[in-house]
Amino acid sequence: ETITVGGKNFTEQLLLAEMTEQLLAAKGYDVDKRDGLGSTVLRQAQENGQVDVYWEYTGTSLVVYNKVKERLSPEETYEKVKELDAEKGLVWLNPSKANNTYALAMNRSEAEEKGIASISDLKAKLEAGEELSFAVNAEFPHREDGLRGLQKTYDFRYPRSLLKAMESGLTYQALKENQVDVGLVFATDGRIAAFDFVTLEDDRGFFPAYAITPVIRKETLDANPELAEVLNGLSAKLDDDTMRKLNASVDVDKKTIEEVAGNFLSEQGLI
Amino acid sequence: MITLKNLTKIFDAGGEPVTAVDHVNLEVPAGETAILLGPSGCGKTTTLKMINRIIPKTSGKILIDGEDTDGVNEIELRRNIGYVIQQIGLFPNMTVEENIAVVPDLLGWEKKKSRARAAELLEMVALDPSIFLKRYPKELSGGQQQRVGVARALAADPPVMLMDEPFGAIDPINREVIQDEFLKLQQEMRKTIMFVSHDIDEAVKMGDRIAIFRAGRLIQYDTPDNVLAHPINEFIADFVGGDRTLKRLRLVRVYEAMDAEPPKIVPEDDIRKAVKLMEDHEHQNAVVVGPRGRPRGYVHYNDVKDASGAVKEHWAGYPKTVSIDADLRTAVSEMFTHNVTWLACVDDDGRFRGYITQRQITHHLGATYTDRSELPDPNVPPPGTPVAQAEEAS
Amino acid sequence: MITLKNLTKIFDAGGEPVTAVDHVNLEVPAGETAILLGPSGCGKTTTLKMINRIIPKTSGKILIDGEDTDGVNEIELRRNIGYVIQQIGLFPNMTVEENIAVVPDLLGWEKKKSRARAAELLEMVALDPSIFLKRYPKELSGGQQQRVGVARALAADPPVMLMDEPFGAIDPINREVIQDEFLKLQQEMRKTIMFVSHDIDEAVKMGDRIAIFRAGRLIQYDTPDNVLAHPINEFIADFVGGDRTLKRLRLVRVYEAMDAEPPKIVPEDDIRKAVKLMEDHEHQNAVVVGPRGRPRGYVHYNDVKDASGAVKEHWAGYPKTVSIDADLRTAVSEMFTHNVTWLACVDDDGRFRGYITQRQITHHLGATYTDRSELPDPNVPPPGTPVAQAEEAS
Amino acid sequence: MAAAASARESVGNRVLGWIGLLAAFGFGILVSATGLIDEFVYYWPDIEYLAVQHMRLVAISGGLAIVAGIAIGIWLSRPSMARFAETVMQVFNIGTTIPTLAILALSMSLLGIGAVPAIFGLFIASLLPIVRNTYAGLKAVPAHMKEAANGMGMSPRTMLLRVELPNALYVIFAGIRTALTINVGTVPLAFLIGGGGLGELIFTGIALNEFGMMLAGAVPTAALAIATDFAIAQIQYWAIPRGVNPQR
Amino acid sequence: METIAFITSNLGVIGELTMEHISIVAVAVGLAVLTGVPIGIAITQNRSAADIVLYIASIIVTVPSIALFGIMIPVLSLIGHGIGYLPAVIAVLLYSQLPIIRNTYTAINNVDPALREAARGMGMKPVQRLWRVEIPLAIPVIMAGVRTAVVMNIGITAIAAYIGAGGLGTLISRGISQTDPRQLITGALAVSLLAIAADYFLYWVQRRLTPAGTR
Ligand SMILES: Nc1ncnc2c1ncn2[C@@H]1O[C@H](COP(=O)(O)OP(=O)(O)OP(=O)(O)O)[C@@H](O)[C@H]1O
Ligand SMILES: Nc1ncnc2c1ncn2[C@@H]1O[C@H](COP(=O)(O)OP(=O)(O)OP(=O)(O)O)[C@@H](O)[C@H]1O
Ligand SMILES: C[N+](C)(C)CC(=O)O
Ligand SMILES: [Mg+2]
Ligand SMILES: [Mg+2]
Repeated sequence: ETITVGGKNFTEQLLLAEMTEQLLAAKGYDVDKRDGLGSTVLRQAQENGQVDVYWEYTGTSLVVYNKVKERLSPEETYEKVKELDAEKGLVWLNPSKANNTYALAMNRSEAEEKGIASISDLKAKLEAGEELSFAVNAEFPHREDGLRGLQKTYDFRYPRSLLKAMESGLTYQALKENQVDVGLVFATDGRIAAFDFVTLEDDRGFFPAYAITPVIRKETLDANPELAEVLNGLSAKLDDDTMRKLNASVDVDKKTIEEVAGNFLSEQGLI
Repeated sequence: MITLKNLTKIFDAGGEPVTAVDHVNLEVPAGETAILLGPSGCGKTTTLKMINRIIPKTSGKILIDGEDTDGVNEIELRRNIGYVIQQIGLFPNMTVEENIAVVPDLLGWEKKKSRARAAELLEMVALDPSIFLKRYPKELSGGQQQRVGVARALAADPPVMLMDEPFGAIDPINREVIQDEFLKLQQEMRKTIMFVSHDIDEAVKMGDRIAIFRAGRLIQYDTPDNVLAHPINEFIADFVGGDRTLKRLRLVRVYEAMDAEPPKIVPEDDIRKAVKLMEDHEHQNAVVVGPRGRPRGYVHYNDVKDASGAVKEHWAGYPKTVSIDADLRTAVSEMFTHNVTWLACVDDDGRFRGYITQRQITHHLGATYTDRSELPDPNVPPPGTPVAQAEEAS
Repeated sequence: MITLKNLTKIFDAGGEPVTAVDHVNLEVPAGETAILLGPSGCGKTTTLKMINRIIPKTSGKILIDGEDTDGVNEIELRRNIGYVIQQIGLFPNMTVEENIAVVPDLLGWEKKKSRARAAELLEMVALDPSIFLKRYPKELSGGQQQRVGVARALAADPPVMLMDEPFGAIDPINREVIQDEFLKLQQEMRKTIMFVSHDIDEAVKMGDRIAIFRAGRLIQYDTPDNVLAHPINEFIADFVGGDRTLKRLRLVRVYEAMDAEPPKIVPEDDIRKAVKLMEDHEHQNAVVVGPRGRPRGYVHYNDVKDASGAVKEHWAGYPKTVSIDADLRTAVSEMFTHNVTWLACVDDDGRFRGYITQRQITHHLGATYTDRSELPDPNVPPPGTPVAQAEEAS
Repeated sequence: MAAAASARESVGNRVLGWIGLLAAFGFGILVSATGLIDEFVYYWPDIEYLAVQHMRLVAISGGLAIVAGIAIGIWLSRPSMARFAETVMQVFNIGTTIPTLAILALSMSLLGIGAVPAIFGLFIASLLPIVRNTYAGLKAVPAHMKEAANGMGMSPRTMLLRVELPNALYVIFAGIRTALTINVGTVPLAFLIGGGGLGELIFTGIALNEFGMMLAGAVPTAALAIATDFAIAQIQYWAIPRGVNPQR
Repeated sequence: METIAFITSNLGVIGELTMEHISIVAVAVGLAVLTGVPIGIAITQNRSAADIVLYIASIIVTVPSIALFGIMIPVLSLIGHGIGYLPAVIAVLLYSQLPIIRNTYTAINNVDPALREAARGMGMKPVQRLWRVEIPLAIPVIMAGVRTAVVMNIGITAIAAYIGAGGLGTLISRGISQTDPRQLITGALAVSLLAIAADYFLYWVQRRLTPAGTR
């Protein structure tokens, strides 16, 4: 019986998928990896059995898949999605301490020069007619926990012509090279610090909590109950700093995903 | 034997009927070659292709050796008919050997037998098997390809052959050569052949009979000589050409028209004997031969009729000669070239074998004409007139 | 006038020199047509192309109307030379009109003038401008394309024309037609033409002179009749063919060889007058003409030499006739056809104009031969021998 | 013959017309049944905005490729280039086997992200077929035709403009058609390197598993490709003289 | 330089991805030959069928590859294979149809009518004609179609990385998202080399399959 591990299309997810693969392989499982996918495709694939396990973010499931509109605390969020997804045959294992939330970032110098520190500041500038272009990934503009919700919460409209969509990893480069003024970043990405970005404060508390959590199909878990312990073991080792460092090893230090994943697992004594 | 009875083909060209072949009746006796001749679009190819059912006929009957081919399975029929198409149509993916062996293979011959047959046929069309068997068509010249095409059609030794302008793609010089070769071949094979051509010279040369078509109708079907000598109407006369009589000359060899027992004397003979011989034969000249029978000179009647002594005292010069195998056209050309009215005919060894005059040639041709002309030509002296008088008579 | 002086071309074929044209000297007088003839690869095309510098010469001189063309700008030179290439080479992207007008356009003619010229030329090559001007080459048959190619070369009325097998691509029947048309055209145009052919019949028909090449050398340059009558060596003799004398017959019209003042009598004449006339003319026959000069019958010398009374009592029949414009080949063919040795020659109106015999034809041809042969042929009676005796002499 | 062929062709066209109609009809049912029309309406502003971007990418990269491709093709076909031309064409032929994603990726590694590397990548991808066809088309002009032109005293320039190019035009157009159709279909990949275009909707649609959004990108892209092909085919049909146009 | 170092230290991964890539293309084009060639031959019998089939096949190739993958996901999800290997194979299979069908059709149709007539005239049955004459002569052109399909689809398979099918596209997509020129260039080079190598290999096969007489 093969365990299919999924992963989304950005560094952290590729790392997590790789770690999971190596971990499970070390435990003697046959592992198949399907990564590089978009969020919803991956989730759908899991729901209909094409993927057994992958690492999902609590907020993403809450807002995007379960379409919950309420504001909830991180714990509530976890409980809520665990409950809702159980109905779909998905089991949320233990959440890690890492919270990979969306953030809007700017080059430090430009942010200071323009005096933008929060999303509200940004909104004001835009409404004052300043043309601040914004690099986003494919998903963000169309997600309820992305630009759609953000615009509702802050009550503004980002002009279409200022939105530059691209592959998720490219926003960092675009911002670094000053091809845009604002970039969409993920909080645990190593490049925020490395490239000296500042993230804008979410002063209206729009973004939900995004705790990284292994999610597994109930069927798979029932067949391999010991998987819970294995994955929870890895989950326990993850927090914001660890994730940032791991991501940075790949994106900044240009180590390969396989190498970084393998090193981490062995350093932590997991394999 | 191929028999066509009221054979008709009406094509449907975009709704309009086109009568390509119109009630054609024709019989090719076994072992003979019939040439289908006529202007472009007159229905020659269509007639041919109806015989092996590449084109289905509209009406009429086609019989081979008396059997109605309608009753024969199409594939069966075609395997018994050799077919040489105008464009040669060798399969470029097969060697010469494979090309020739295609039909034997289809017939399920043993490989060994069909290969041996291929080599034999190649030899037959004068191509060295050791050189050509393994070649591909593109490695052959046009003329060589053509010969392989003929060999292929002959492979299963079909009694009947259909050939659509088989030598059309070859330049005039090589064409002659290949025609000659094929004639020799046919002399041995004695296939029943239907052969499309648009070239009157080729038709005259290759055919036992010529069928001339016009707009789908068979206008005249006759021997080459009769077609040339007695075209049944203006169309045929025009088609065979203004110089059709000169064309007829091609049909006759010198040995057929010459006087084969001419007066023959040796230098030591008495001249009176020579004069006597000339008078007996009604010849104006007597050829003097050497010890091996080769012409060495001649004496002219008028010069010696009153002379005496040995022949060698009266030689008038070396006679002009022509090969007995040459055609009459060459003989006539030689006469004009040398401004003479007679030639000594010699065989391959140069021996004197006969005596031919312009007059004999004219008579030979005239013999056929007079058979059919209603009235005797007043211009022609009655047969049996003595030579001297006849000469004067014109 | 085109003059070639020691013209030589040496190609560099992969390091090895190939002498394609070897010290050729040749002059084409203004208004005449010279045919370059010879086996494949003998250098005909190369010679032609050096004249308009499509191929640069290696050495030698080319003069046009006496002027060395080396001094002339290449583009200039070519615009003054009409060039018809073997493959026709019409531009498929242009209409017939545009094709013909290309050179006038290049020369900067007014549009109106060049278009008018195109129409005029099309008419000249017997194509209806209203039908063909706006067509594209692919919408024309091969023969029509060929004519447009010729028209195009003529467009700017260049004094000199180079034509490389211009009728090579056309089937034999249409070829004759186009050759005849072109001959007519040339009779009016009087261009200086150099014309490549590989067909001896075409050369004889189209050329004022024939240049026969072999392996880059000019072997013989002479009139068609001389080339046929006096090939200077075996190669030429073989090349022009075994029946070259019959070919020569094509070159001569009946009116050139006939006796143009024959004995002419009317039915009412006394037969003695007729006999006298025949004797004076040394003819065996006298043609009897009707009131409008048309031949109505003839009398034969032997039949009437002792007769008396009016001519009309002695008619021997209706004479066989031939048109005075026919060529001698047709005359000979007619003689063979009707088994006669003489023909009455008539003009377009059917009037009796001359008298021609086999003997005259032979003599006509022989006259050229004897000029050059070293010794008199013993077979030929000395000139001046009376007819009766001469007839007997052979 | 010609009449028969064209009759057959028009039958063929009619058949194709019917199929097109049926396909459109079937698609219409599918679309309305799945509520896709609403989706299209919903995404219309995006479609409009991105389609313009898309077409701009095609127009700039394609336009440059046409100009440069024909120029290079002509240059390679000149007799003075004969010695190198075949080698250069070999390299170009190898070039055409390089996947467009790879070309875009390499172009990004050279020029960074955004529209510029996208245009450059698309330009390179479109250039090759155009050069190849221009070169092949010019080389295929029969030697005897050029000889005829030479023989009547045309200058090389005149010959190129009046004889060679007109006769190569059909083949050149075929190259342009291939190149631009591929170009239109490749532009979606430009999204990956931040180049914009309808790929944004396609990739997002896939990532978020929103079929409607994906189609909102894919259908206009396919339509643009077909329209481009059709437009060039029309130009090809009407702009090329009948004498050298095998379709007329 | 960095790229070379990257390549040498990751040969294993690159090799694995290459094999994934090849297996998608090989299986899909293999299936495409098995379907496309018979279709191509069949439609030579009927002109309007040919028009329809070729029209559909050419419509398929105008669909941008990434969109075709996108369409495949929901459809194949119904049988539980919306992502990964299967949609990649099917997309490649579909894209391969046009070059293979079109070339087969053209090649069979372009067999010199004189050869067909010669074959008929000597009494070959239609099937014999097909096997002995038409197919042998059509092989080079059919193979050229296969070559086109393979080369084109090696490129398209690279895009399949975006639906989790793996292959060398993975390197390109990671290279892009991690702005890592080493992976980017490695991926691009590997895919290009694979395409060129496949092209040469198939050219060799094509030459081998071409009857000597038509070479
Ligand atoms: N498939 C066809 N449909 C309609 N008409 C046809 C067809 N095939 C031949 N024809 C017509 O039938 C007539 C006879 O054609 P056929 O090919 O038998 O002529 P041919 O004597 O062989 O001429 P050629 O010497 O040019 O080969 C022609 O008028 C031709 O146009
Ligand atoms: N470009 C060339 N390089 C080398 N040799 C050449 C070249 N062109 C012609 N030749 C050689 O020069 C010779 C004369 O060629 P040319 O074309 O003049 O012959 P031709 O008399 O016109 O023959 P054909 O009747 O076959 O047209 C031939 O031996 C030919 O092979
Ligand atoms: C990493 N985020 C939570 C920002 C986005 C995602 O759900 O993939
Ligand atoms: Mg025919
Ligand atoms: Mg030549």
